[in-house]
Amino acid sequence: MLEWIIVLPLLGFLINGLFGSIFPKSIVGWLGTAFVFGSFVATCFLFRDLLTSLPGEGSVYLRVFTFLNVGNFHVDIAFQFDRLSAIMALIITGIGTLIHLYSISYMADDAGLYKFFSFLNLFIFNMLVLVLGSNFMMMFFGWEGVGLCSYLLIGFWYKNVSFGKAARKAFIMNRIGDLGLLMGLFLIYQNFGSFEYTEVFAKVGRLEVGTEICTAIALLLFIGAMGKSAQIPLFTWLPDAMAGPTPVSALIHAATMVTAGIYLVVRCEAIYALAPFAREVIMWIGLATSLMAALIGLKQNDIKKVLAYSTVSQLGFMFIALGCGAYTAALFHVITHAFFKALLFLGAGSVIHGMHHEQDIRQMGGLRKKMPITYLTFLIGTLAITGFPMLSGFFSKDEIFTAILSHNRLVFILGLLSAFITVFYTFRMFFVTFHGTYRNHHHSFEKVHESPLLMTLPLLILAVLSVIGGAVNFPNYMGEGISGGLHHLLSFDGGGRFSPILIFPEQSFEISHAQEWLLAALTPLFLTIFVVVRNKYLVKAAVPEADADQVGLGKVLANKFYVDESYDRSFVEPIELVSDTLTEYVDEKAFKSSFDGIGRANQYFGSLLSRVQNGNIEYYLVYMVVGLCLLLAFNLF
Amino acid sequence: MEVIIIPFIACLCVSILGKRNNIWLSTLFSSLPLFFVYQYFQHLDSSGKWISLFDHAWISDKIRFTLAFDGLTGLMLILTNMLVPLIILAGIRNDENQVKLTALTLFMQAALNGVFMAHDGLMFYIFWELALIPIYFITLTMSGKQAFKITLRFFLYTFVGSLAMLASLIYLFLHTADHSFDFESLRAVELNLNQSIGVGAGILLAFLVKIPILPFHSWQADTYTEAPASGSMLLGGIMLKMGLYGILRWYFPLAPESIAFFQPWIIGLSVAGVLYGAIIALRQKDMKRLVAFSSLSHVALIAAGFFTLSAEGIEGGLLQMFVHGVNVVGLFLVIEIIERSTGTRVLGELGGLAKNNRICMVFFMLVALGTMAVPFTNGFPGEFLLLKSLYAYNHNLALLAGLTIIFSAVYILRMVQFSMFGEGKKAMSPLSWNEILAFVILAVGIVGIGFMPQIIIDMVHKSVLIIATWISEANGILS
Amino acid sequence: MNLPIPFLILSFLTILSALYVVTSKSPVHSVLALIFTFFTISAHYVLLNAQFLAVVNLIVYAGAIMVLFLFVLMLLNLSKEIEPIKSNAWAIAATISAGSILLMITAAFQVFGEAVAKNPVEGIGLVKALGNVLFTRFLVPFELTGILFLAAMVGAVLLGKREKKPTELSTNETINP
Amino acid sequence: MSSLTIFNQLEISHYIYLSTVLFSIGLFGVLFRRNAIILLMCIELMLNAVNLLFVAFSSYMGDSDGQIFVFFIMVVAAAEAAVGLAILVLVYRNTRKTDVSVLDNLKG
Repeated sequence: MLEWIIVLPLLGFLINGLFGSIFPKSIVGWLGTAFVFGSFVATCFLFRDLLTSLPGEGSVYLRVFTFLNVGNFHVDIAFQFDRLSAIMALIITGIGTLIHLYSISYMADDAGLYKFFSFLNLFIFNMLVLVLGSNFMMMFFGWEGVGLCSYLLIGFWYKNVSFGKAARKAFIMNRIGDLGLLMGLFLIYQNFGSFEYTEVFAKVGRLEVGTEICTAIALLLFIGAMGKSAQIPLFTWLPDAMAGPTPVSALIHAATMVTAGIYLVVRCEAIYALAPFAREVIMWIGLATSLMAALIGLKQNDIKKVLAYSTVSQLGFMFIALGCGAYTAALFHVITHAFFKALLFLGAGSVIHGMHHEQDIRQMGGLRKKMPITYLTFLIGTLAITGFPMLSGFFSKDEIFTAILSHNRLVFILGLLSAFITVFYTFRMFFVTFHGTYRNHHHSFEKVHESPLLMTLPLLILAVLSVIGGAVNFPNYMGEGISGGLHHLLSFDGGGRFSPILIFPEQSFEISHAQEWLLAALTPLFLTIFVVVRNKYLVKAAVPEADADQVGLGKVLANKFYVDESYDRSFVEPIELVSDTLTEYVDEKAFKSSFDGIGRANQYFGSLLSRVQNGNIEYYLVYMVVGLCLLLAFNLF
Repeated sequence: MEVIIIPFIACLCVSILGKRNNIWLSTLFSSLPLFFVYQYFQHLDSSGKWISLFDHAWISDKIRFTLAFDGLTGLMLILTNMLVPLIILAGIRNDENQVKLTALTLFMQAALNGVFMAHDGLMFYIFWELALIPIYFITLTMSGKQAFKITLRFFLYTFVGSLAMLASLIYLFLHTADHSFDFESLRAVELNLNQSIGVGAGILLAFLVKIPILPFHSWQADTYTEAPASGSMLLGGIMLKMGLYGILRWYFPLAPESIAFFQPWIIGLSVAGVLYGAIIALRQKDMKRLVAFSSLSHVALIAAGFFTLSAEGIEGGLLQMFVHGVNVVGLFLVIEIIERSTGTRVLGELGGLAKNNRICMVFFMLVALGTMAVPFTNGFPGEFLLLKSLYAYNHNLALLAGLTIIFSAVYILRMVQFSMFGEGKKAMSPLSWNEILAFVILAVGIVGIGFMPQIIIDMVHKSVLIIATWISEANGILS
Repeated sequence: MNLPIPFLILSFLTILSALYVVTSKSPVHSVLALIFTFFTISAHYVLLNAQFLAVVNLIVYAGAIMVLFLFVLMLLNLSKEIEPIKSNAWAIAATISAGSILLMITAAFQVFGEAVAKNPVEGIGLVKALGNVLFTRFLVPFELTGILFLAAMVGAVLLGKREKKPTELSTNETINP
Repeated sequence: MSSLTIFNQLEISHYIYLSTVLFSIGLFGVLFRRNAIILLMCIELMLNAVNLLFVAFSSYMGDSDGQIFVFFIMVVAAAEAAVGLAILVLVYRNTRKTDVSVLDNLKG
C-alpha cells in the first residue's frame, strides 16, 4: 500500500508529462486528479491499518533499494509510514485532491494544462517523499524536489519575465536554506553515523539536554526550515511566489510545502528537545516573522499578497509554538491552517476567475451578490483564520497561546498583537472585496460571475473542514473522550520497533484559572477589532489608498519594510560587483595577463636574441671562434 | 587495443571518404568500443586489480606498449565512448568543417582511450600529448578573430604542464630498479619526502592545468568560448577528466608521500576555485562562457574531494566526473542548437525560445537541474558526497564550497530564464532526429544516474580501495 | 733553444708571407703571397721527410688551386677593386679572437702535446710507402674522394654556367645592385 | 746538411707553434677581410697549417696515416675551392660584388 501512495503521483507526472500533449484537455485534468485521489485513498487505508491492525508496530517500513553505499556512508531509498507522516500525507493528498479538482476548471483555458497537472503531480510526489521518507536523505530529496516544483509552478506562465524572476527568487531563497539543512545533515551523519530517523533519534535519546551538537544541528536544520517556511530573514520569496496560478498558491504556498519546516522540527523533536537555546531562537524568529508579516499585510492591496503575508504570519505562529515546545499545537495549526488557508486561496482564485484575472481588491467590491457561494465560504475561511470561537482556527490558536502563556509573557502579548492585526487585515480584505460597491471600470459588473461547480465544490468541502477541523485536537475542557486526539496520536507508544514520534514527553501546558479567564476575555477584543474594521470598510466604505499615496508608517508597510531593497543593496549588488570585478580585473587582467606576460617576455627576449642571427657571416664567424675558445677553455681548466 | 584501433581506423576512413562520409556510420563506429568495454568488464575479477589487455615490447624490452583495464579505467572508457558518438551525432552541420571535425573527434577518441588504458608511463605521456593535437585543430576550426591566440595559449599552457610531468616521469624512470616505465616499476620507486614533493609537483602540474585548478585556469574560458561546439564538448566533457583521472591513477600511486604536503594547498585552491568560478559565472552574458566558468567551479569541487582522501570524496568525485561529462555535453549541445538556429548565444539577445521548441526546453531544464544538483538528477549524489567529504575535512571550507549550490542555482536559472522564458525575441527551428536522439540518451543518463548512482560507485569501488591502500601504506597510516 | 737555421728562415718566411696574404690590399698580391707560402710549406715537408707530399702540395695548391684563384680574379676583373676596410672595432675583435685561439691552441698542446715520442721511420714519406697504404687500407676512401671530386667538378661547372635567360639576370641586377 | 739531420734537431713543439701561428693568421684573415676570395684564400691557409701539423706528427711518430689524411685534405680543399669559387662567380654575377657582408639575407 505504501508504495502506491508514492508511485501514483509519480505515474501521473510521467503520463501527463510525456503524453499529456496528445491527450484531449478534458482527460488531462481528470487523470491528474485521479492519481492524487488514488494516493489519498491508499493513505486513508494505510492509516486505518496503522491504527487498527498494526497496533504494536507504530509504523510501516518499506525499503526500496540502496541509494548510496560509499565507505562508511550508507543510505537507502526507504519509506516509513508512521503517525506523523500519515497526518502530513493525509493533508497533502487530501487537500491536493481538492485543489486538483479545482484546477480542472480554473486552468481549463490554459494551453499548458497537461504541464500544469504533471507539475502538480510531481509536487505531490516530492512532498510525499519528504514526509514519508525514512531518513534525512529522503527528506532532503523531497525538500529540494518541492522547491523545484515550486519554481516550476511559480514560473508557470513563463512568458512573463517578472514571474520568472519571482520563481527564481523562490528557488534561490530555498537553496540558501537548503545549504543550512545540508550542513545540518552532515553534522548529523558525522555524529550519529546514520541518516535513518530511528537510529539517529535512538542515539540522540542518550544525550543530555543542552548538548552543543544538538544545538548546532537544531539551528542548522532550522535554517533549512526558515527557507522553506518563509521565516525571517528568508521570507521575501513567499509573497512574490503569488505570481503562480492560484491553485498553486493554495496547495504549495499555503497548505503543504511551506509547512515542511514545521514537519522537520516536529520530526526532529528529539533533537530540539535537547536544544533549548535553539528553541528560544526559533520562538523569537517566529514571533518577529509573525508580527512583521502581519504589519505588512495591513497595507497590501493585492488579494493574493494579503493572503501570502497572512500565511507568513501564521507560519510564524507555528514556529512560536515549536519554540515553546508545543509540537502538537504547531502540527494542529498546520492542519487547520491547511484547511482555511487553502479555502481562502481557492476563494480568492474564484474571485480572480470571476473578475477575469483582476487581483487588486480596490477594483472589486460588492461581489457578494454575484458570487454567493464564494462569499459564504470565504467568510467561513476569514472567520476561521481570525480565530472566531468554535471554528477550527480558534482551537489551534488557542492551544498555541496557551503554550506561549505558560512560557513567556512578553511573547504572549506580542503574539496577541499579531493575532489582532490578523483580524484587522483579513476583514479589511473581506469587506473591501465582497461588500461596498463595484469599482472596476474595465469590466462591467454584469460580466462578473460565480465559478462553476467544479470550483465551488472544493470550496464547500474546505469550508466544512474549516468549521469542524478543530475536532482533530479539542482542548481538554471539551471533555475527556473527544479531546486531544492529535496529542494522543503523536505520543502513542506501542512499544514496538518504532518509538513514538515525540520521544520526549511533551510538557503539558497547564494554566491557571485566571489565565483561562484571560484567554476567554480575548474574544470580546477580537469582536471590538471586527467592529472597527467593519465600521471603516463596510459602513464608511473606505477604499485603501494606492501605494504611491501612502505616507509615514503606511509607506514603509506598503513597501514591505524595504526588505527586498535592503537585500538587493547588501547582498545582490555587492556580489554582482565582486563578480564584475573578478571578471574584468582579476580574470582578464591578473590571471590571463600574467600568463600572457610570460609569453610576451619570451617574445621580447627572443627578439633580442634574434638580432644575433643577422644573416651576416662575419658575425657568425666571430661567434664560432668565441664558442671554440670557450669550449677549449672549458676543457683545459 | 580494439578501443584504440577502431576509432583510429574510423578516423582514417572519414578522412579518405571526405564529403561522402555518413554521419550515422561514424557514430556507429565510434560507439563500437562500448561493446568491447563491456567485454573487458567481463574479464575483471573480484580483486579489482588492473588486468593486462595488451602487452608488447616497444621502444625497448622494458619500455613496453601495455594496456590495462580496471573499474576506474572502465568508467572513463564508458564516459569517453558514450559521449564521443553523441558529440559526433550532434555535430551535424552542412559545411566542410563537418568532415574535419568528425575525423578529428574520432582521432581524439582513440587518443583518449589510450590515455585511460595506458599502463606504461611513457605511453601515458604520449597518449596524453596525442590527445592535445586533435583538440588544437578542432579549436582552430572556427577561426574567430582571436582563435589563434587563444588556441596557442591553451596549447602552451597544457604543454608546459605536460613537460613537467614528463620530467617527473623520467626522474622516476631513472630511479627504477629495472629501468622501466611500467606503472608497477615506477610505483615501486622509494622516494624520500623531498624527492616525492618534487616528482609530485611535476606530475601534479600537468593535471592541475588540465583540470584546471584556480591559478592555472586562464586558458579555459576563452578556449571553451571560441571552440566549435564539438570542441567545447570534448574539452569540458572528457578532457578535463583526464586531469582528474591522472591524479587518481598516476599522482596518488607514484608520489603518495607528497600528498600530505599538497593536500591543504590543493583543497584551499579548489575551494577558492569553486567560489571564483561560480561568482564569475553569475554575470556572464555569453552562455558558453557561463558554462565554462560553472564547469571551473564544479570540477574544482571534484579535485577538492579527491584530496580529502576519503572514500566519499574519491568515489563521489569519480561519480561527479562522469556526471559532469554528461551535463556539460548536454549544456553545450543545447547552446549549440540555440546558436545554430538563432545565430546568437548572448543572453540579452535571446528569450522565449520555449515557445517554439518544447523538447529543447524540457531537455535544457533537465540538464540545468542536473547541473544544479537537484535530487533525483545525476548531479546530486556526487555533489552531496563531495561536500560531505569536504565537511569531514573542514567545516568552514565545506560551508564555503557549499555556497556553490546557491550560486549554481542563480546562474543556471538565469541562463534558462533569459534564453528560454520571457517574450520571444528569436525563434528556434525544430530539432532534427539526431539531436533528439542525443537528447534522449543524455536525459536517460541524467535521470538514471540520479536514481541509481550506486552503479557507478560499485564500478570503481575496488580500484579506489587499492589506490587508498597504496596511499596509506606509503604514509604509514591505515585508514 | 738551438734551432737549425733553415727551419728558422723557412718559418720566418712562411709567417711573413702568410701575414702579407692577410693584409695585402690587392687580391692579386695576396694570391702571389699565398703561392709563396705554399712553397715554404712544401719546403717544410721536405725537412720533415715527406717528399711526396711536398711535391703534391706544390702541384695541387700552387699549381692548381691558386691558378684557379687567379683565373677567377681575372675573370671578375677584381684586381683593382679596393674592398671597403672594416672598422677598427672589427680589427680589434678579429685580433682578439685570433689571438685567443692562438693562446688556447698553444695551451692545449702544452697540456696534451708533449707526450709524443720521437720515433722516425725511414722512407714513409716516399711514393712507394704512401701508395702502398693508400691502395690497401684507404682504398675505399680513396675511391670516394674520386667521386667527391667528380661531384665537385660537375657542381662547379653547373654553377659557373652562364644563365640562359639574360632577362633574369638583369632583373636580379636591379634587385641587388 | 741533409734534411734528415735537420729533422733530427727539431722538436714537435716547433711545428706545433708554427702551424698554430699560421692557423691564427688565417683565422684573423677570415675574420678581418670581407672579400670572399681573400676569405677562401685564408681558409686555404688554415688548411695548410693543419696539413703541416699532420705531416709533422706523422713524421715524428713514424706513422704514414697522417700523410694520407693530408692527401685527402688536399683533395677536399681542391674540391672546396672549385665549388666555392664557382659560387663566388655566381654571387658576383648577381650582385657585382664579392663582399660577404652584402649576403645577409638569412636574417633571423
